[in-house]
Amino acid sequence: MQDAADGHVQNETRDNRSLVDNNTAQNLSSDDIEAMKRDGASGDTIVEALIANSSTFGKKTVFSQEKYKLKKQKKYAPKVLLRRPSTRSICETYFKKSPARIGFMRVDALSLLLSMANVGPYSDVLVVDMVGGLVVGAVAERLGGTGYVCSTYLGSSPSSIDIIRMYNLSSDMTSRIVQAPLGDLCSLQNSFNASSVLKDSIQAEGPEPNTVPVENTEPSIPQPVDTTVSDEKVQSSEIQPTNIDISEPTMDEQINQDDNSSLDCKGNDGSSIASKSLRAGKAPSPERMKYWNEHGFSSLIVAAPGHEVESFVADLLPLLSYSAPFAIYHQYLQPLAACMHSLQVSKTAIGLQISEPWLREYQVLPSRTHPHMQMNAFGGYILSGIRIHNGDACNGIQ
Amino acid sequence: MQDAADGHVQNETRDNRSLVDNNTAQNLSSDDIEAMKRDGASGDTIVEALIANSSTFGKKTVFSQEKYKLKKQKKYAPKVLLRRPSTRSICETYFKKSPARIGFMRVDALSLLLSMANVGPYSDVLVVDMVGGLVVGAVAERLGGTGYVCSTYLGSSPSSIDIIRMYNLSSDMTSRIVQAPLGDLCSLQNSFNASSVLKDSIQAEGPEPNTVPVENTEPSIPQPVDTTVSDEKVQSSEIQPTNIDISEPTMDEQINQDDNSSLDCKGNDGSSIASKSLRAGKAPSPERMKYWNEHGFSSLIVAAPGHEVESFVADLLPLLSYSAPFAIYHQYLQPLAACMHSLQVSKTAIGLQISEPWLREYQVLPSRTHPHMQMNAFGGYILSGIRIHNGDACNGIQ
Amino acid sequence: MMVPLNPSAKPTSQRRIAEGDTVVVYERHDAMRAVAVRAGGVLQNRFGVFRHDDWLGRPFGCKVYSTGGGGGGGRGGGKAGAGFVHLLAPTPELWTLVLSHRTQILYIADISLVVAYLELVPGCVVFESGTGSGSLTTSLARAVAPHGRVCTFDFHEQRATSAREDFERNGLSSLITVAVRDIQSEGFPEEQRGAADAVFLDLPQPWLAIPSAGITLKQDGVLCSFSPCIEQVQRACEAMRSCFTDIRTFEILLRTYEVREGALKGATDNEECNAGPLPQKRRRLLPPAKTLDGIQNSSSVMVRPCSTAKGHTGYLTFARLRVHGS
Amino acid sequence: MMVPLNPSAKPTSQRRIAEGDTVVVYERHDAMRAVAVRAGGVLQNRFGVFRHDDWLGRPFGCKVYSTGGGGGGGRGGGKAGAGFVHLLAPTPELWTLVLSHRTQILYIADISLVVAYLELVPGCVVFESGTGSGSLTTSLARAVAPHGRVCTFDFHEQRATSAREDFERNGLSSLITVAVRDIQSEGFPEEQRGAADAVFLDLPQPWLAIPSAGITLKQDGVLCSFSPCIEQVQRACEAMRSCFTDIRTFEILLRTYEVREGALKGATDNEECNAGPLPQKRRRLLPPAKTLDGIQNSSSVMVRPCSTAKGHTGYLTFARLRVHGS
Repeated sequence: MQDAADGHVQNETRDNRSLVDNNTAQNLSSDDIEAMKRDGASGDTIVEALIANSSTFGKKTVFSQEKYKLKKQKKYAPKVLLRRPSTRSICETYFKKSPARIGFMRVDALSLLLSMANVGPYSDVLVVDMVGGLVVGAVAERLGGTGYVCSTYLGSSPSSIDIIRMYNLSSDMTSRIVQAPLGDLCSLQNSFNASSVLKDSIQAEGPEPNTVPVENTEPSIPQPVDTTVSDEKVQSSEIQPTNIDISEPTMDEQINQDDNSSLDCKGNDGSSIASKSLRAGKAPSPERMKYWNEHGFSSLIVAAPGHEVESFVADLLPLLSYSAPFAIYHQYLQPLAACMHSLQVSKTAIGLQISEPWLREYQVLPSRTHPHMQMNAFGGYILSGIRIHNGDACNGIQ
Repeated sequence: MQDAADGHVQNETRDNRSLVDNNTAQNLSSDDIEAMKRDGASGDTIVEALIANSSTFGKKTVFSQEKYKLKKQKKYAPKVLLRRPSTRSICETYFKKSPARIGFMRVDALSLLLSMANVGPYSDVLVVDMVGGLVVGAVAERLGGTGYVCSTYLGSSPSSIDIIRMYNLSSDMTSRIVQAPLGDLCSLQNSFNASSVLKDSIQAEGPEPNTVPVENTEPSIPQPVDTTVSDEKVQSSEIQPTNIDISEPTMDEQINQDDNSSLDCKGNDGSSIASKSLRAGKAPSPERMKYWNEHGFSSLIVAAPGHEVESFVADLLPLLSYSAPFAIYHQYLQPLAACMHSLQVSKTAIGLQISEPWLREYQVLPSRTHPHMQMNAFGGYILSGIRIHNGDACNGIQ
Repeated sequence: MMVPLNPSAKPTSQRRIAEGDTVVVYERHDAMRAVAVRAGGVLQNRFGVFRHDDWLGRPFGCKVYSTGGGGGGGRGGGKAGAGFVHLLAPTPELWTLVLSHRTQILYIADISLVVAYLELVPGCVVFESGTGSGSLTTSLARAVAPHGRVCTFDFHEQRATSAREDFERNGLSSLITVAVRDIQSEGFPEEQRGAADAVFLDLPQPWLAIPSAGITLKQDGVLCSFSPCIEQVQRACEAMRSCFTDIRTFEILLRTYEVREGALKGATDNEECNAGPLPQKRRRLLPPAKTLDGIQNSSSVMVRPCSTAKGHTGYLTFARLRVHGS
Repeated sequence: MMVPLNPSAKPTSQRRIAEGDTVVVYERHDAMRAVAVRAGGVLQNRFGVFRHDDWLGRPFGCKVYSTGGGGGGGRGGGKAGAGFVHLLAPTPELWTLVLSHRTQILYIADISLVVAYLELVPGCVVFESGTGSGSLTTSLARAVAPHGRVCTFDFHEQRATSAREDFERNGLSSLITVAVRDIQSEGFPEEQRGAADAVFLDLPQPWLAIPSAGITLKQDGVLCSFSPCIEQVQRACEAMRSCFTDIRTFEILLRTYEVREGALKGATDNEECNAGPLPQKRRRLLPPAKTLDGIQNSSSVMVRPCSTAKGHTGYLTFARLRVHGS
């Protein structure tokens, strides 16, 4: 924003009473502008020419003048920002470009999910991610190479988590992302026999379902993230919540290659980052599965915005530690209400709350401060709560 | 608000770094305050004494000082405002004091209903009012003694419309309020035989169901409205949407008896205001019923926040003129969604929209402007639309 | 006639469209326009060509078809190839959606709050500045009709003339007076002292007009000032404090919801859930539909907020003229 | 330990409550408190008397009963007359609900947006002023753990001391440094120049601290300022414009919904609907239940927004330190 354009409304003597709305104020025709473009004129040059050729610009108020200028600048001289990817920028970009792909999850809703599920170092976070990997990536970023994010899925086919490729994850962080079918986790939970547990989980480890190659294999020299996704992969994201066009957004955020200083301290706390052919989404090791069976996951995030979540959650909740928090995202309110009601009745969770974040951005400028005129009116609903031990006998698990 | 308390935050030198939180700052005990009250000290006197006896008041910032003062004033010296009743003040008061009684209908939602249903002079407004008469009264106020508001109801027992007694309605305005069971209106609509029409409506006119005596019989000398309602009447409001306490609010808005000047021009445009034993909620005359059958009502408002509205609206819509707008209020979203969907499928209405008003109040004070910290987060949902002629043959009615 | 001044002027199921009527041609929720019906008149839109003569004598709310030529792309409709529209009776709400925008306009949420908080009822006299596109003016007229009056002022000559024409066409001339006047610098006319039950200001510097508004209002009358920016509100509130009481500032937004026949996927098939995964390569090559095994559908009407909405229109500050001696 | 600094420190289903642990005693959604477990300790609340000794060795998330005496009014529960509570493992979110309010605190919506927009990840160094009640501080610590650091400053000595004690008790001391310092007048310590990935300000006059925040941040680091009043935001933004870019101001609110097993009344009984009304006097005397004829009930889970909510907490302004040469 221009600091020069400080003109206070109250000191204005110009107003628009003499402006006649006849569309003849601009003497530069669109042909003229096209010609300038062909001659290679810069956007800024075109904006200046437009101002110079406007018969009414001088009569406009300072406020209107600036509005005019900004409008023309936006059209003819758009600015491009380069910035390293982060949960914030990735979520904002997807929300803007292909919101259906991420189930209309706005960045404030995603942030709330991470808080409500207490995601922090050494967490073992169970995740159902049917929003393309947005949540899995955000959790991995917060784990910073500690703990695990276990992405689980229904049936036999894992959900796509392609979006994790947009994150600037080190190999260390990527190695903390595992995938396991819900059936395997449940059967483990239901069996008291440790050997059957191991058998099941070893079987699961074989094929490495839906392993996603991570382009970014050398995090110490960050690469621009790959912005295109092959058709095959788009097709594989079969459990999309809605049927609208889910073309991949063009990420305008890219890694700022000249700015390693601030990256150094983050994400890869000095540990090994050497492995070259790193893959995200391996099956967890049998030992890990056994550990989770005994200790439970530290928290749960569900983002399945096209699904009934009630029965889902009934299967997932027993996989958590007692006292573990959970957060369930949805684009519709009614499925969360049904889920909340059944959790209340079953007495398996407390602290239940459905909340909806409401985010508003403001224009703060001298004499013209107000909320943005256009807003995203909806960022999703969240059901949060804490798993409890619902038995009266309280001396052991189960 | 005190104009004197203009102290700008940025010029402060005092802050609260030296305040120790030990609850010993106030030297006046609650016994002292009680004693002052017994001695008949005014609220303002007590507030001054509290300030004088606060060891920390002088060290507080101007902002904190004022906050302290306002808090104490609210507790010990509440102010009472006298004002003539209007839709605005009646709705605000009920919403604050017994929101369940009016189905949580906030004043902005009520205002929207009136706009969306195009309530104006000479309107014939069909109303389902299960919010105690709030809507019927508001429509009557807008009609100003022209047109009609026809309050209809399910089954054999009319809903209570006691709240209309809170409105400052002239006899002229009150005479425009009629009540008729939905069955009578529907049977009229279904019969092509004018004589059966008349028979039915005459039958309905007999007992004058639930006629509400209007206290305010001489509008040229406005009286304070009656603020208490007998137990019997509270009991009769049987179709309340929820079970919470529905005790009558004490209206602190009253008619300002010394201010007839501004009332003179309003509400009773010079027409006859002589009839003494005026009653609201009579049955409509047979002629009126016949007129409505032929011409249709000009619009519809439904406020049945404890009911399924889908089948309701299916019965009501045929009673409207073609092109007549309607607005349906509800405290739950799902019933409106179901209703909207069935209207879409039946092609009986267009311009369908579910909207929810979102109202926010601001504190505007020098250096401390912000939205109110506490808000009413919910004022209800509204489904609006326009009845259309859904036949392809378009030359006659039906 | 948008606001009927006698009972026979309102559109009922028996009142037919006649020459000279203004109808609102409804294509879609967000595609409407006002049309003055005249013999021989023609409306052309993406659904084809519509002859006004076909509309005469039909009731408001009816559905009319295009006459062959250019039809194409219609909205389904019974007759082969012909598009259709609905003809609606104009209301202040529809007018707000079809009027020509000469300025930023107020929409239904702000308008209905203004009418309620100004406590307008039939018979009131209300002053407005500026007139702008006349969106609010029309609703003010309905609120004070049949015997009240709206006096509206705009400093922009062309705008005032256009508004006057609109009001004329909509049959509101007897309720609304439009004058060209710069209320910020000249104030409301002196001779109107104490004439107004309510005053509405939509001005860039409302504080300049507030003293004059105070003079023009009756005792206990209500003032409203609409401003998009908070700085305008701050200065307006400051200007109000000397003569006005009960100063309250609001903001109102309208959230809209979208409804669809929904089908959430279920997750109840536990046997499938327990089966081991098939080799990953093969799965990838299956078409999406085939991989949805183990998922049941449940169907119902689903509703959720629309994604985009007006995030801000402006702040509404209401204040009551202080009664002498109170 | 609220934020585990090694895998074994986290509360799992096999980790049992031990002496010295802090547990959150949950009575209701809006009634919780933090309790440090010690041998022989006793908790008394409206549900009765609870002996800490009964808690030792049980898993977090368990339900514990009061020991007879004073029980009464319990929440149902199996054992006759005994009340119960749940013992939860503390998290930053629960801590925000149980901490002692020494100042106005930030709640989960603002906190989670701050952490996301400051782009905090493990290893970051973040500066905060003032510490206040330590509500945000705890979440900042979780975000930068295990190897990052939170440096928090408050000019109020007693407050800093209390916060330090809280962090100590919650096992956060190795992540958080609390210092007594008036950041508005003194700025952040000179020797920390360029040390911070992010700076958070919650100060009455944030503009005074913004130049110092710029010096303390790394290039491209993110600043956030929280203020309840718009005037503070306006001055802060003005102060940011010289050294910061990408200045954006947000407000975040949380709307909560209530769920109940609902029963809307239907309106399908048309025969009843067509019957003439009974005499009105008699109807009035019938008890409410008897007059509900003609009305059917349909049952489902109903959900609607809660009536009251926080209407405003504050504005969050984020800005990025301009990189030299950009």
